[in-house]
Amino acid sequence: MSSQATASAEPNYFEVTKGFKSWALTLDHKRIGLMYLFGILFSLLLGGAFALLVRTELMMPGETISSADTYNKFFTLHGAVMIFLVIIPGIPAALGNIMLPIQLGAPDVAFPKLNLSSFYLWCTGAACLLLSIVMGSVDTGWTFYTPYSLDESKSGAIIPAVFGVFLLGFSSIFTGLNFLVTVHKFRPQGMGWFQMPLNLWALYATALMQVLATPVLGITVLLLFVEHTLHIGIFDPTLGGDPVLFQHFFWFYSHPAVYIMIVPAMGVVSELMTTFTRKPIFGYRFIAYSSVSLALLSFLVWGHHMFVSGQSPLANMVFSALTFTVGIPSAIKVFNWVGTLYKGDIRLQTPMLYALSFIIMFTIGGLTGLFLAILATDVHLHDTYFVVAHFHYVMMGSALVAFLGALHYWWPKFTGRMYPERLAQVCSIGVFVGFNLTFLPQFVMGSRGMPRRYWDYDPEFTIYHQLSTVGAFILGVSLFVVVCYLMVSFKKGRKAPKNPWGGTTLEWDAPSPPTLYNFPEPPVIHELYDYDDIVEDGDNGWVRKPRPAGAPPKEKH
Amino acid sequence: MKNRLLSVLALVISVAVLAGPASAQTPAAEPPAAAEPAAEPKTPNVLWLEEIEAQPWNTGGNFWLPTPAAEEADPSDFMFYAVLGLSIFFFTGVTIATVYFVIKYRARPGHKAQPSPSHNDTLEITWTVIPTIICVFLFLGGWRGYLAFTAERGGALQIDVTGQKWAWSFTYPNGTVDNNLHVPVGQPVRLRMTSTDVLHSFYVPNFRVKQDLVPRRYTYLQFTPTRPGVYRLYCTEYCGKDHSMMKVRVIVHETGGYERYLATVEERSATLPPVELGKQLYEKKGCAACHSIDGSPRVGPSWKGIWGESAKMADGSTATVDAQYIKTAIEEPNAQKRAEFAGGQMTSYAGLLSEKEIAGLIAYIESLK
Amino acid sequence: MGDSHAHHEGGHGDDHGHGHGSPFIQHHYDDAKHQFDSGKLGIWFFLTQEILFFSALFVAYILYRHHHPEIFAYASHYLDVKWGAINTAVLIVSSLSAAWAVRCAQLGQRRGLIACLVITIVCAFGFLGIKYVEYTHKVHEGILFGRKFDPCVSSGGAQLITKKNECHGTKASQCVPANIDQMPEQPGWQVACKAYEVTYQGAGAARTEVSRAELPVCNMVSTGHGPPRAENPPCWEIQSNPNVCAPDKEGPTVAALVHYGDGRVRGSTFGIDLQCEPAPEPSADGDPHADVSHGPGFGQPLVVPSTTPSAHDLKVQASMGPPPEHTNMFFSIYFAMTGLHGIHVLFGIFVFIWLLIRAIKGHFTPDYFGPIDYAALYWHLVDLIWIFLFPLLYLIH
Amino acid sequence: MADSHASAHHDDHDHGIAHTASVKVLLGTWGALMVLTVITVLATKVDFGPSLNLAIAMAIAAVKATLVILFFMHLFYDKLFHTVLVIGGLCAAALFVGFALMDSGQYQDSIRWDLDRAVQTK
Repeated sequence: MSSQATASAEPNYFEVTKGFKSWALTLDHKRIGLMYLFGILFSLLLGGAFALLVRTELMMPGETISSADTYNKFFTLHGAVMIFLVIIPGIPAALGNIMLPIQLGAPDVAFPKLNLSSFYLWCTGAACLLLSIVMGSVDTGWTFYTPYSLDESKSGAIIPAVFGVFLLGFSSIFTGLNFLVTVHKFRPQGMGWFQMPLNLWALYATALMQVLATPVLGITVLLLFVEHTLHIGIFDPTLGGDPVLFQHFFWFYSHPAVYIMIVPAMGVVSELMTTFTRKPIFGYRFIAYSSVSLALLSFLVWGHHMFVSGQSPLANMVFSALTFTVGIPSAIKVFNWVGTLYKGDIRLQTPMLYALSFIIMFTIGGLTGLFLAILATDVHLHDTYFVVAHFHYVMMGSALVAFLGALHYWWPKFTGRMYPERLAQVCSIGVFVGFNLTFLPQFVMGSRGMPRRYWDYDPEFTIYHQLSTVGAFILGVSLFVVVCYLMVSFKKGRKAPKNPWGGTTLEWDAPSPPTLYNFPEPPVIHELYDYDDIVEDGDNGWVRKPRPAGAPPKEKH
Repeated sequence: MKNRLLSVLALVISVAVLAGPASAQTPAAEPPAAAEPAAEPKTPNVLWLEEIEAQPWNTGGNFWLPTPAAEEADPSDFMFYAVLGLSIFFFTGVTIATVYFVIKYRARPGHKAQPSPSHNDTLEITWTVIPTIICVFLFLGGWRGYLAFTAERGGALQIDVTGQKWAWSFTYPNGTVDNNLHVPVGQPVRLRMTSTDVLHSFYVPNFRVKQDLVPRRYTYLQFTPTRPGVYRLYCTEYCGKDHSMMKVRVIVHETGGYERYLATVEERSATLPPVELGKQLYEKKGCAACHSIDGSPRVGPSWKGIWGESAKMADGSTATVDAQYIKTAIEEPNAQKRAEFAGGQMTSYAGLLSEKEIAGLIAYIESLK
Repeated sequence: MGDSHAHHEGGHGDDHGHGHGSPFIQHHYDDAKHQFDSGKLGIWFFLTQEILFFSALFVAYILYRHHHPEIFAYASHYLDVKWGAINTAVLIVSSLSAAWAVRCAQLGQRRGLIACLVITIVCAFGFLGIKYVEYTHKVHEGILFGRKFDPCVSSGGAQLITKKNECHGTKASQCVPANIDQMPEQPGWQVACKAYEVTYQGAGAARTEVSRAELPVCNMVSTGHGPPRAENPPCWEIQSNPNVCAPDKEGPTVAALVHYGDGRVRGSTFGIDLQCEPAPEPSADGDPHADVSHGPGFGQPLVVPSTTPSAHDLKVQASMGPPPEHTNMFFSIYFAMTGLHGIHVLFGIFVFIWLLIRAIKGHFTPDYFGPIDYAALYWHLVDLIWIFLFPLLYLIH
Repeated sequence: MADSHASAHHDDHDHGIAHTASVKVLLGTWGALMVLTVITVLATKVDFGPSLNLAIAMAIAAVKATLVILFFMHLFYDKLFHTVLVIGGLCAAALFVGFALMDSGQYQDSIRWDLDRAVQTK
């Protein structure tokens, strides 16, 4: 086809320029996204290493490998690295950055310089966060609750850490802002809001939350920063400040942050479900609306993190009631995904395996969230392992698994290489088994009363902890293998065809890897999720059948 | 190959379902009280402190929840089992549908995606409305249970609770201070709680109650114990190094036992020699978290051989460890810190210890020289 | 939404800038309007983000003012309405010049644009200069945030004894300690305390941190009628106060009067480390202590009415007493809000200087003036925030 | 598209890319802002009671803010979506304040820390 001829004529974005400077100062969204991706994968291994240290320490009651102090630093670093460096930027900043303009058929994001500067903000923030490890490590938990985090003897580590979080926050805001404007202003003619792939809807909703919620994190950690440097006292009870106010500030951001993690994951899963069932997503509009409504509702529910913090009963009641509302769009999405499977032509390639794991684990994560939204049961379960298991199901079992699915799905597109399919399938099952083995026992020990962030525990919980640790190692090994084979395939993988999965969105019309401005010639906008014209063509992947001349244009849904 | 993968996936899913919530369904269906193990400890009749310390706590309960031991457990457990049932129902539904569709519509030679509607408003509205209705009921149920926690109860026994790194102190109406919580069965108890340093949280799994302790605030917690026995009491708000050691016992006494306990404590502390009293306080008041008695340094100096030493202070002066110094160190711990422990932070025990108790501690430290 | 943009793939490297009026139209935009609209949408999203960024401080402000109206009423007297109002005017002028700069840029008036930008920058510097004057004054007087709040004067201007007694022209050196034992009998006033050292617990933020300051005591001269007069003002006169110096009370409190050189006398109560004797019956010309408005307690101002005081007088007198507990909170919020706002002003200055340089180079044309418009929008937001900060901080009644 | 109300203003004109503010509107807005600043200072000199004084000051500030937004920031002539953004941001902020206030009754710093503890254990 002519497009292939053009693709070979124009160099792809790896080849167009060379050298360190061409990467360090690049304005190309794909290169920036790729640099993010490597940073995030590195952080993932780092955060995973801390997780394994935590789990190893908990193998036995009492001291196993580390003292209580060191253990506290492990779980703090695990949380901070995983949340601020891996999951929040994971899908939007890395994969979103690469795929959003291509899915829009645009040459780049709206503000390429801002994009590069937000990458460097991320790097600086990450460096500050890592600097705090050298400076003695933070042991406050990733939540930095006052007044514990006001302890001056720990200022040396807390100051770089909160400063790092501040920078990471602004990196996230700028990425979000960029995406919002790109979606608004760079949709090509013929792509209305309801012709956008669901991934873009999800990224749009995510960006909305990033722009509206993250500034509050910025000011909160800034205040924590001045508490340490200037002793300003807004959160310090000895100076008349209110430590619970910190929790309000913190959760005003950090609850939407949970949705910043999960909503893009939902977008990715929607794409995977339709591509690998070879049929349009069931209930497109409901999914699109539920992404946006999740984004808006996420601002109304932060108080459910504070049911036992001394919050007023009135606030507890209101927040509990509002919390249930987020369950509804989530439930809609799950039902729609399952509905998409119906009468499909389901291909169990690696991305789809991750998508199916996502559905199951997100269902568990969502349903266990109900226990925590109900006042009477949350009082019992709050700050126990039940909560730990619940949010790992959502953040890791769902968000990170979707990230892996997306990574495998688009890997051939932006690297131009295939990963080893069989190994990847085995690993995805390893992730699923390891993950569930790690966290299912935690529900039980949580509801039986095992508090979280405990270095030592009662012997009755030993068996659960041991199961959990074994699961964590299965999970850790699987993830490590994933990162390894991806790195190898980056250089040595089989050359990828233009459309290896038969996707219908615009990125599959771009060459693999894409050229500097993504499309050598303007892409044609096709009906969204229309699989009729796409056929399998051996090693060339999937190709678009030319429409017979004079055929009537397809009706849009 | 695809078939093999499918069967693996199906197996994994079904194992997950069986090992997880499904296997729990049986105990969940039983009345919670029936799942008690036979070895549940009896309430102590004689209430010597040492014996209480030695009592094992109740580890009974069913697969999901520990033995309920307060009135508050009823609404909480009811909601727990209700949501558990609901969750298992929905989870099973979603999983079975997923697995069934994956098997039935898997790609294989000759199989194609069949035409099916891209949306179905009736169906979608139905599965929007049903969860909404369920959520309304869940909220109302949870709220009712919560109201039961917070409603003021007449005739409550008020106990003051102070949390500090990393010990609890419970002050009974007669002024007795203990580090374990003793309550009578069947009487409402109202805790007035506060913290002297960072956030802590009071949690008794068997009572299903939890409340944070906030410095410079009073928070309140009520419960009515229904089952005599010994239960664990955790701190569940992360508070630093020994967070996981901030774990004591709640003793629910049978009728009359609580009064006997208070009388015994009073009598014993009246007759206890000061050194013994000091030793007990050392163990009870959380001193041991920071001060050893074997010479090894912890957060603070070891008490062994400290008596009569003259030590260098953080501000450069020198002070002799004598009765006056110890008293000051207890009441204003950071006024005169030893140079080598300048980084340690101790909270003041002023007002938490009586003069007699301070004298006991002084005598105990003197006895360790 | 109707803003979906007709967009086609044009311009890949080689035809960079082709067909655009200005060399600053980036190649991934269709045309000048596309670039301008994208930038404008971006800056509006950024401003929305700014609203949320400041909102947390407003939450803190509202909550603490709700809890402690007395602190806010007292502490705002420390702020000079004059400077606040001037700064408001300065910012409004700069806002006008920024808006005008946009107009000039749109119409291609280069000189006008440069003039407007210069005015904006000058006003911004003026604003920061005035803030510098205000901040410097507060630093000198110890009117700071959090733990550093240790003011030398009350918000009404009365001198205070500070925890660390580090104020400039410290009062201690100006006073002559007197032996109170040798004081003559005074009609209507009873001097009954016998030491020179008091424990001051008024201004400090932390109740647990009690520091001692030497109390300079006045040499009192009997006038035969009415209260005695201080020989060497300004200085402190210790008064026993039957309301707060009861023998059965722990930590006795003592009333103290400050005599100023200009004849003003203001009262305060302080905790004191000494024995108090019960005061005699008040004399016929009225017991000044009966008017202790807030009951006994540390750090409460003692109102000494001369005649029947008006509500306004009482307020002024209240502001003469030591600050209420946790007045530091007001200044924590004050410095956080104005500091963050000041950082925004500073950032705005950098941006406008950059724009000025570009304007001088003639970069801006009626086709390409986006940066001026975006910077102006940002600058208006900074102005807007100040419009709220001014009444909220300076104009508390 | 309800983007522009510019046609109603005889003196204002669109210059192709965006609306250009007229000198009259700029100076008028500026004058109104200055007058309102004077009024807000004067209003505090009169004692209407603390809450009314606060309300007056806030109302004036809100009017000033609206003037700045509508005319200096061109929102009056601008795209509707930008107005949506401003209002959305304000709503989010209002939500934040409102929910945080719901919890304000729990703050108790009137506790005399040291004294109270002594009382409590006596």
